[in-house]
Amino acid sequence: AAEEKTEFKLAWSIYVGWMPWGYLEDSGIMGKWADKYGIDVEIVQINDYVESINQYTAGAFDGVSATNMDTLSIPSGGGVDTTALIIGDYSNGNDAVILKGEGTLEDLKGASVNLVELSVSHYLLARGLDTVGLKESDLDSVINTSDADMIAAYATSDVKSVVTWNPLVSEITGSNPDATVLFDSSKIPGEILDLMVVNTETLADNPAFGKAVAGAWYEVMALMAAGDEATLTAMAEASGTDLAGYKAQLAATEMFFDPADAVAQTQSSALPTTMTNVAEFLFDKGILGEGAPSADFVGVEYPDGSISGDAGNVKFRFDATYMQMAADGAL
Amino acid sequence: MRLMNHFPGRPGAVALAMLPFVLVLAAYAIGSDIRLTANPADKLLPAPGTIWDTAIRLFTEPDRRSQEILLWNDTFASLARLLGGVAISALIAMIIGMAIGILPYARSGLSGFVAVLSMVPPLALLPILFIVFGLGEVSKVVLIVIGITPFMTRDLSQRVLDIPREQFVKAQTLGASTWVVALNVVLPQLLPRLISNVRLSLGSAWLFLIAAEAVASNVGLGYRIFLVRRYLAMDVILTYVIWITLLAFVVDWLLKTISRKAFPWLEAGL
Amino acid sequence: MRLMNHFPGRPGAVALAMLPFVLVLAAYAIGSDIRLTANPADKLLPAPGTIWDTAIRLFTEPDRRSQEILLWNDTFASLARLLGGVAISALIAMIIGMAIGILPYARSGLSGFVAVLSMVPPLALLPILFIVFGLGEVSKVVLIVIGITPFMTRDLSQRVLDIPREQFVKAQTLGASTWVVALNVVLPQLLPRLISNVRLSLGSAWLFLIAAEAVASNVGLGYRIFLVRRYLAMDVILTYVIWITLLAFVVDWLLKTISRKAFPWLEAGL
Amino acid sequence: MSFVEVSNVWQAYGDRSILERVNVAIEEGEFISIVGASGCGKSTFLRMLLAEETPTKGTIRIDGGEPAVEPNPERGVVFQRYSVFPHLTVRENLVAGEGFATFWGRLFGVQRRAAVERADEMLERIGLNHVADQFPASLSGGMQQRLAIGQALTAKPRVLLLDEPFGALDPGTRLRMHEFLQELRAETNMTVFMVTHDLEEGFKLGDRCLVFDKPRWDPHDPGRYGATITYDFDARNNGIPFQTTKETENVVHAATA
Amino acid sequence: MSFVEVSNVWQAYGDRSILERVNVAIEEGEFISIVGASGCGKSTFLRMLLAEETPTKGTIRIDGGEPAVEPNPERGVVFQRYSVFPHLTVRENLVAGEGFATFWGRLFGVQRRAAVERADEMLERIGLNHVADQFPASLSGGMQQRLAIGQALTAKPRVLLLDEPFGALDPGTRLRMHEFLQELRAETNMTVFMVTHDLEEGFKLGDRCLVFDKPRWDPHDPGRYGATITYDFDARNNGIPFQTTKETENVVHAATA
Ligand SMILES: Nc1ncnc2c1ncn2[C@@H]1O[C@H](COP(=O)(O)OP(=O)(O)OP(=O)(O)O)[C@@H](O)[C@H]1O
Ligand SMILES: Nc1ncnc2c1ncn2[C@@H]1O[C@H](COP(=O)(O)OP(=O)(O)OP(=O)(O)O)[C@@H](O)[C@H]1O
Ligand SMILES: [Mg+2]
Ligand SMILES: [Mg+2]
Repeated sequence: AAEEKTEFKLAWSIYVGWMPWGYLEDSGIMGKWADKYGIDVEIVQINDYVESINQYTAGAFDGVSATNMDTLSIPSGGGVDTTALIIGDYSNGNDAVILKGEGTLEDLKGASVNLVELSVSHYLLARGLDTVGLKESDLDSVINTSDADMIAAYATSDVKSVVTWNPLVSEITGSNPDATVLFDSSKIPGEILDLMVVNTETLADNPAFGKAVAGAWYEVMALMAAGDEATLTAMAEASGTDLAGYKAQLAATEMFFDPADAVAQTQSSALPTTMTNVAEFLFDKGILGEGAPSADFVGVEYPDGSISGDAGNVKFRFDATYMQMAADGAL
Repeated sequence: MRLMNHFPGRPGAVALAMLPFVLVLAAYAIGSDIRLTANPADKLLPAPGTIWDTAIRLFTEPDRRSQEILLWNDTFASLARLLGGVAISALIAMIIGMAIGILPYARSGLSGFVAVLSMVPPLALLPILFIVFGLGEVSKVVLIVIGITPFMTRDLSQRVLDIPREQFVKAQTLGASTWVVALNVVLPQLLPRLISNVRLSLGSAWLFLIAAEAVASNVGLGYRIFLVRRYLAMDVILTYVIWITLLAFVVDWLLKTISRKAFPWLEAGL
Repeated sequence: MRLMNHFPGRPGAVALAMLPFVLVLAAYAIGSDIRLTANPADKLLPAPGTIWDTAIRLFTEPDRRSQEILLWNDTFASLARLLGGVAISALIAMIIGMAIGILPYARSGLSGFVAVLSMVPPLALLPILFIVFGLGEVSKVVLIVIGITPFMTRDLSQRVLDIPREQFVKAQTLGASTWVVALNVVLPQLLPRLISNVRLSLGSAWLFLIAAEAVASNVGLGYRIFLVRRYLAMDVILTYVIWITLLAFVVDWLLKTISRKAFPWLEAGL
Repeated sequence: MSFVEVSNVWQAYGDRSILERVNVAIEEGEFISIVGASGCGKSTFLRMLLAEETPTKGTIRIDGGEPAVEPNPERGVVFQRYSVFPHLTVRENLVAGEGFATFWGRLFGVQRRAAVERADEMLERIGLNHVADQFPASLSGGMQQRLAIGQALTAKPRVLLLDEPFGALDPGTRLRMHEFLQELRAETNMTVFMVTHDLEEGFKLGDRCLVFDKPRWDPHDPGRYGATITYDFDARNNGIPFQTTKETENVVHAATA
Repeated sequence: MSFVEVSNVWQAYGDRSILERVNVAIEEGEFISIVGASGCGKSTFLRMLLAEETPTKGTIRIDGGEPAVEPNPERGVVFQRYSVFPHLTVRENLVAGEGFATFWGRLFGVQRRAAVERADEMLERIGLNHVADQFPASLSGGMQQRLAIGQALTAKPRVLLLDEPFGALDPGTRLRMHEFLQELRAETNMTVFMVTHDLEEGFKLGDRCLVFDKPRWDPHDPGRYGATITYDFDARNNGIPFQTTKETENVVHAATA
């Protein structure tokens, strides 16, 4: 139902790797690039991450910041053909399994864990348990806990371990000396990808949209890579922390400042394996919908044209075109 | 004839009563159809048939992992919390309300405080609740209690003050102590008010329950709705919404019936 | 003398009224002190002095980024949404309530529907609301409207039915049309009910507002609480909670005063 | 043809018969008292005269017109309570009486000023000019009923219907209301129907006194048969004197406390 | 010393004086009617007799005892309305009358059975045995007041206080209530105080009739002076006959509608 148009809307929510989106809008960099291509791009902040993806899925936005996992489950699982326009970073310690006191992953056996169920935290936990040969059913239970209340939850005596993401991780480890990180996303590099995904048809009909967004994004990436204080401070404050705090979070984030790195990640041969893992996890949790006959019910296409999952139902595409253009300086 | 003097006949009245429900259903069906035509995998407005299938599945098929029917587990967990919270609130409101209504000292000391308390937004205090009451069942029940008790107390104390003073004087001339007045004059007359009060508060109680379950839980109707929101399973959400509506309706109806049966003296007037 | 016949003197009554507030404050101060002694960096129960400093800062110091005082921005944004939502609800409830109360056809058609609607948990419908009404101001106002209108409508239609039928007949014998009855008999008598009704509903309206602001917003009291909840900035949260309580109290008091001033005939009886 | 013609009127709610075969003809200007046991259907009869209800059988015509289907300004009414509008001052209640027949339900400009003047005259007549700006709730019961009657008269009804208008008043006030009503009658010569519980009052004020009672009685099913007019007394000073009718009290079993 | 001694009683609310210098002595078994203009302080006087309020000055003693500080079983009371408990059946209302003085407020076992028996006797006496199991709301006003009086008597009070007990009843019922009260009096010879709006009623039932009025009047500040007993009539059949006291009506300006 997409056609050529000139006005586009992107949604984003607060997360260390997505703060540049807010800065793009505030600083006018997005506007500059949009003008260059004769279009208009509005970037809207939404508090509730899940709600922002839902909104995108329902068609209220042309693109949204999301992880590879949530993209697969919500828009792609919901039949909205979605393309990863930009791979911004992967979590490299930003997500962590935290235990109160000393211990190892094995100690989680028979324990209950607080996390945002069905989120990347849940996935991280599953991957962590894998490494020590445990399954989720070996736990006592997982308790769905709102990320907004995770810090308060950690402070209660009921809670023994949590899985969460930054800035909550640094908040917890920072103010609780006895907190032990059992497992974090640096152990599964490249599996939790933070993307900007857009509607495939919209992108196909409006290449200018892709170019403008990619151009603007990598201009800010360059500023960040150069350690531009003003830029970083603005992002830090917008995320409710200070420069030092934001830098600490960035340290646990593998930002692809250089578009070439992002292209490399997109073309990485590990990506299909990751996506298959993710799809299996989602299917196991029933997230792909009851109509999903198997874990590979949604097809995922990669830059080289290969497909994992159902080739007849490709709804998620990794496309390096625009990142490549940025890398080539062709924007 | 004036519009106000036109009465629908018996079948007309029934048809009219159904009409808005039919309209809403039709509007939904059309909206759903439009979206599904555009994108057959659309999750936002599933077809009524899909919802029906989902509902059947939710009510009858056990979960793969736990071999239990989640909907029933959720229902029992939520109802237990709801009724527990409401019962505790009712008890507290009853006692404080009676104290405020009967004892001038309690009135001076508590009525202002309760009025202020009833203005505090309880949701904002959740973090403190967690720390004090933990993340378990207690904090959910406590959120309900904190959420509805001040309002109930205010209302019940007003109801006590509405009891004609003549009855208090009469009871005293019959030798009743303060305690006997509370037990034999105020309490029985307050019970029907308590029930209508509970009926009024149940809406808020559901709200607080859903809010509490959304924050930290692993079973419950509110928990499930917020969980499946993560993948926009609107068929599940709508089934749960309709189910909650039905439960709320039944609870309300039960309370109304109890009130009518238990307090014949209220209706004896006409 | 019976306890119920003991009245506190004037100064005693004032002291008693202050007592529970003082006790809560003291309990908080002690709890805070214990936690801070154990861990000086504890954020959960900041010292009263810290809260005071934070409050002063929030009320007076502009945000560095926007050069605006966020608390006031939040307050104006939230109040605008709240009052907008409540005003729209009141209008709808008034019109439908009057229709149900006056017209037998509307009564047959709508009263069941409204009763069912009032049982639907609006929080569970949030995702749909946001899709249909977008993420702007509209959806927040709509959540309030959906949340409180059915209840208000039910109550107001009951109030219309409580108006003695005699007045309707009398008006007709004076030549009044249905429209004139609605405008000149029912409406003026319903207005004071509407105000007490709004006062009752404001608590829920705040709840829905805070819930809506938590999901999608970038300004507002509920948004700010939600935002800082992630960092457990209890000094900010508590300041906002107290501020909301105060606002709620003032709004309630204003409505009460308006009602008393505007409807002298209600009090003329005594 | 008589002014008010009640011909073969029946009224039943569900399968409970309340009134049956009620026939009566009333001349213009007559004052009709209606008495009868509690629950026998007096108010029901009045409601049918008012056209608030339509009879299940039979017709009621005023001045030979078509049977009315709803209350209209032809018929004024005063109930035991709630007959005035609590949200309007005493004067406004009277002005409203005229204004309600217009589209907006209120008068403006010249019309309004004229109505206020007429209202002030009426206030004088019903002795309420000193409380013109008070609200009904601050008036005594007797004053409220005087206002209700005055208000009913502003619409110039052809018949005035009173349902126990003085039932809630204390005896002294009641007596003064009798005087008031008799004075008003002397001035206007209205056709009046008045339901009362008080036989004495009925005979004192009425020209004719209709007694409602059940002529038939099924002990197994009390709701089976309805009441009708069993006696129709001439109650004028020069008719059957009051004393001799006292013995009907047993027939009527009226006024059971 | 008299049975009830009211000596130099004053009552004021804020700086509004309601009653002043009230002195009266009543013998055991007397029936005292109290009349006076609306708002003159009749109910206030009764409330002080009841010890619901204490006078700002002066004392009220019964049988030479200490002035009471709160209502107690020595004083029975019946108000115009709300004097019975709506949530108890007629019989339970009477049984409660005895039970309230116990710790739990209700009787058990033998005691209860005895109380029920006495209640049934009382029901017989007040003519309510046929509605023993109904709730007060389904009773007529007259029946409710009979119940209220019966209930007040179960506690065997030394004085019975009635505040316009028949004010809300219609005239027929009122007459029957007069008979009922007179019969009861004949049986028990209670000391009774009855406030009434109705002068006729006061003189009919009372042995003595106290008239409350303001002896002093400050036109600039109507609340300045309070009322007191301005007349104390002997109202017995063999005292001042009713007719000759009619002229006091102007003095009392009672019963202004
Ligand atoms: N709308 C109605 N539906 C069903 N029954 C009714 C209705 N209106 C009145 N009744 C019944 O009809 C009978 C007559 O009622 P009505 O009010 O006419 O009596 P009444 O003679 O005026 O009595 P009262 O002296 O108590 O006013 C009563 O038994 C009453 O219960
Ligand atoms: N608790 C009170 N506080 C202040 N004023 C009061 C109080 N109780 C009564 N009054 C005032 O005292 C005056 C006397 O009241 P009271 O009820 O004794 O009059 P009353 O003679 O019984 O009148 P009525 O015939 O209307 O019953 C009235 O003006 C009343 O407003
Ligand atoms: Mg009647
Ligand atoms: Mg009085």
